[in-house]
Amino acid sequence: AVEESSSNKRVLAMPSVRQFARDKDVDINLVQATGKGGRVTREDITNYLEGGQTTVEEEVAVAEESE
Amino acid sequence: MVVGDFAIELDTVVVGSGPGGYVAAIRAAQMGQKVAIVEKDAIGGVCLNVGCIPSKALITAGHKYQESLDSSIFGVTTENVEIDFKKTQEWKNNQVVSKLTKGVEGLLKKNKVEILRGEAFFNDENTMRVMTEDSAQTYSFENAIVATGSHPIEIPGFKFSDRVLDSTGALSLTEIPKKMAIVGGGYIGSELAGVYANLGTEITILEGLPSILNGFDKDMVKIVEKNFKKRGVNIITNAMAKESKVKEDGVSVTYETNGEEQTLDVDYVLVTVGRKPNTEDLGLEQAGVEMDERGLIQVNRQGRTSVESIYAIGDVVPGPALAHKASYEAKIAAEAISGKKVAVDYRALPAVAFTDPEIASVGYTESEAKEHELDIKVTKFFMGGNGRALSLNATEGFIRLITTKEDDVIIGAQVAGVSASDIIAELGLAIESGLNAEDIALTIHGHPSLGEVVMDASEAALGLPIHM
Amino acid sequence: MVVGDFAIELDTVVVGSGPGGYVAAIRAAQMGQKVAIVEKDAIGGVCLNVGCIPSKALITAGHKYQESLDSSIFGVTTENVEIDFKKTQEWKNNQVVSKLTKGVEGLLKKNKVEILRGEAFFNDENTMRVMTEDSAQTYSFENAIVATGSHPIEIPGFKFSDRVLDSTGALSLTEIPKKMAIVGGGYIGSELAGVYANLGTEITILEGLPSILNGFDKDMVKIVEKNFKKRGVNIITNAMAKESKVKEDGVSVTYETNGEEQTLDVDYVLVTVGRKPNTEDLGLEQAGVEMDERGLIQVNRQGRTSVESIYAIGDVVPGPALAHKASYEAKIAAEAISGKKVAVDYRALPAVAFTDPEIASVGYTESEAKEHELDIKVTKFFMGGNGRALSLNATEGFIRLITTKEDDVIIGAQVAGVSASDIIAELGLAIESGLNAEDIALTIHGHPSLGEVVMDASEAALGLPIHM
Ligand SMILES: Cc1cc2nc3c(=O)[nH]c(=O)nc-3n(C[C@H](O)[C@H](O)[C@H](O)COP(=O)(O)OP(=O)(O)OC[C@H]3O[C@@H](n4cnc5c(N)ncnc54)[C@H](O)[C@@H]3O)c2cc1C
Ligand SMILES: Cc1cc2nc3c(=O)[nH]c(=O)nc-3n(C[C@H](O)[C@H](O)[C@H](O)COP(=O)(O)OP(=O)(O)OC[C@H]3O[C@@H](n4cnc5c(N)ncnc54)[C@H](O)[C@@H]3O)c2cc1C
Repeated sequence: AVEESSSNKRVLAMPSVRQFARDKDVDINLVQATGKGGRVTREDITNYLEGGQTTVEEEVAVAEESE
Repeated sequence: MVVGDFAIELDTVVVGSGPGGYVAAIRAAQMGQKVAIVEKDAIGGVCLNVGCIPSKALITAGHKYQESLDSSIFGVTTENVEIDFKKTQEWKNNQVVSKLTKGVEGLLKKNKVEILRGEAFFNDENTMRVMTEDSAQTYSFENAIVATGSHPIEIPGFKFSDRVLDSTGALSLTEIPKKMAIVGGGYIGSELAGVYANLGTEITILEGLPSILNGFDKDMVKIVEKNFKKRGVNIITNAMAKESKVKEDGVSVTYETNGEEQTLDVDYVLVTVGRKPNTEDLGLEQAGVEMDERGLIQVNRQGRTSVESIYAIGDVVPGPALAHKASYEAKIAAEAISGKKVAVDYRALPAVAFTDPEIASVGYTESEAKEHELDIKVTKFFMGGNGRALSLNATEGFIRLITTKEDDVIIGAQVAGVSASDIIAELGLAIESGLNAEDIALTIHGHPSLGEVVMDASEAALGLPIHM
Repeated sequence: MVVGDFAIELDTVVVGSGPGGYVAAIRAAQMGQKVAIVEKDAIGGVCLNVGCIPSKALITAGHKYQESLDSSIFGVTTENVEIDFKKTQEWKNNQVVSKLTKGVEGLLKKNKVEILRGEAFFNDENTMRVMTEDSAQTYSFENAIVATGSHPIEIPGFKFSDRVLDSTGALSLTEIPKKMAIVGGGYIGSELAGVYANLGTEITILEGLPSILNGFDKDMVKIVEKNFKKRGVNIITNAMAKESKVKEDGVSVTYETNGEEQTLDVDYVLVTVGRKPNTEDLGLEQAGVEMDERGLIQVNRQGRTSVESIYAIGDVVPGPALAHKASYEAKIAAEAISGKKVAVDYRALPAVAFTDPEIASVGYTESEAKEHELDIKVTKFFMGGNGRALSLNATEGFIRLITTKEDDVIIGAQVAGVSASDIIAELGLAIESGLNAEDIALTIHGHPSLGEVVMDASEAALGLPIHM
């Protein structure tokens, strides 16, 4: 009942994001995750498609909450 | 029998109107297909007519009877508690099953799905015949979805009859048996054992394996067994049912256990040892559809069979024979036919047994996770620590969370306890969405509510338990 | 009274042991603080002793009594149904409340929180006295958390007595009143109205506003009102309670409605018009803690008051007076004191009324979303379309989803119906996690289960409803 992927660590992404990747013919396993808790976001997939995937460092800086 | 000469053209034909078929038909219609659904029996399939729904209705009736018999802990006393099982059946049939099946028929019509009454038979990969008693019509289709479901397995020595029942028979009794034997203690057998045990029947479960409810974790099953014992249910494991002899007013059942033969005289014996896909006499071979040795249709992640124009979903394809699996696959297949880039892609398929108490599992069990060599943390929180459960006088059971050691991601959960079927919903969503224990711990759960056990277990998984 | 000369030194002192205080104390201890908790009355505060929990216990008893009286739809009949309300109270007190409060006491000890019995009074921003009847001891603290909760408001003409009850009084009656008036139909008044109406009391609710259950959506309230009517509850809105006269064996209640005075003779009148924070006689002014005109303590997003060393949580700070809000704030304050960078940050604070049926709301209501000028879609799905609800004979009600038009993100949800308090859990998680309707629609929900309404509503929100 559980879908297998090549490694034991499964890609984390919301169901709609996984569907978005399929819609865009993107293998979500290749996309770098920048979302909270290591989740792949919709933007990550768009960025991947545009060939300009942001680095993890950049995303964290943006997402950092100012106290 | 007159065979229609001209094939009527359709986009998509769905064969079978169970939770696989009707959902597929509606979704395909919503996607713009011209859809027909073929049903030889009752709209709604096994699930609505003789499966999920009627069984849950009888379970409810059993609970109400028990509560009427004994609510003394709440200070409530009653006398002369009786049950008119014909009325119970009327309620089940007219207020529950019919309402739902009529509702489904209405939904099909609303979505402009044509309903074809009759039995479908594939001629080849693009045509099928639909036969009624006195007519037959050929249809050509662009795509077909096979959703013909499954039927109960008969075992040697137990030919189904008035006294040797399948689940359908057990759901439609109009008297409450004094004694009943149940061959096979899977979730269907166990749910029906619960129904009749609650209604006062003396039940013996004959289970071939070392435990009933095989597939569910042992510590959950133990709680169910304890309650069975309270109701006088006799569970005999490692038992081989050998033979049944129907007598005038009952049936005697012979079984073997520990190398010894035993005989049991009961009013009815119910056989629930498994189900077989309805893939025979359907012309599938003729159409070129490949099946495995058990008759299950092989499909890809879109539900497509070895024949490009034919899809299959639900109990006729591999995987657990569950209604929600059928409906999920239904949407995928319907959308795939309509050109959407979809695929079966779930991480969590819930399994629920509506026993006393309910038990439910979603995602990985502990042992599955270990088989996959995942580095996990297992956290158990008992229902007794939940205020809502206490106020419902229903403190039996627990929740178990399976999280990854590395980043606390929730990959599995089991719940045994009151409303486990409802509690599990939040956990399924968490697993599908890749949420971690902190995401749940930081979500405010209403107080008092059963859902708080999910939060409590998550906090415990993070090493910061408040209530344990 | 001897005043202790030497101050005992502590890291963190929590005042009050309700769902705010005990949770704060445990979490602070888990974070390495040396913690003491002061309680002048019963461990567990209002919620566990005279609030959330005992009310839910009596609600359960009311349901069991009603089910014993009438389960005829299931074919079950009973005679001579009686309730011994003293036994009901014994169950509530000994099996529910005590178990939970003892549990909390055990948890405090397990986490090495020192329990100080007595009344706390702040001397200044770093010391307080704890007084018992015959002694007093001074404590110095690095940080204190005020979690002293609230008490029922008394109104002119209705001095609390044996006949003029507050919620605590109504929860501890040992006889079932024949007639009862309830002044104030908020969720507390409505829940208690439900308890006694189910137990056979003739209830009149006097509500000052145009509707009971103010704050909940009108269409939810209507369903509750319909059920109240079935039980003979008389709801008088726009009614001003003016006076009560206690007589030998009852009380007469005078109220004004439509400019006319009316009088009602009842056994008891229950007044549930609101609660006031316990912030007087606590020395807070002396310590320099700022409060608003209603006595609510002003705090920042970490729960810190105007005094750096003093925090406040729960019913003493602004916001809805709910137990789960208190517990949430408790964890934030405890972690803030321990140096964690935390802040109150929730999108969804559930509100539940355990009426018949339960009603629950989380996140935005439709009107709140419109006030905020959000571009939203509103989707309603009825419980009657859910197989589990049908099999439970509980088809009243609906679920409403509030999603953003732009990207289907779930920002609010309301549920009226059986187990609404459980169904809402998944929706709270969805809102907190920023999930959208597609995420829920793609998550397999077990069949049959109440949680399927969440999936059905999500599919409907996406324009692809299967079951409507
Ligand atoms: C007692 C019992 C309780 C159950 N409880 C649950 C539960 O609680 N939860 C759960 O998830 N699952 C439950 N199940 C299992 C569930 O019923 C099945 O998994 C589900 O019905 C499968 O759906 P389906 O659409 O594949 O097929 P079915 O529901 O079996 O429907 C198949 C339909 O196809 C029709 N058909 C077959 N051949 C043809 C043909 N040649 N031409 C035309 N029509 C044809 C049949 O008449 C039938 O109506 C239960 C089953 C039983 C027996
Ligand atoms: C009938 C009823 C039903 C309710 N049902 C619900 C419900 O279903 N869900 C829900 O979320 N909320 C419900 N509530 C509200 C809920 O009880 C409160 O929101 C909650 O108890 C607030 O928690 P708290 O920790 O702030 O304070 P409290 O629970 O009020 O606890 C405060 C504690 O502080 C102690 N104390 C006060 N002053 C001092 C002092 N000077 N020194 C020492 N100790 C002191 C008190 O003795 C008390 O034990 C209900 C309330 C009532 C009355």
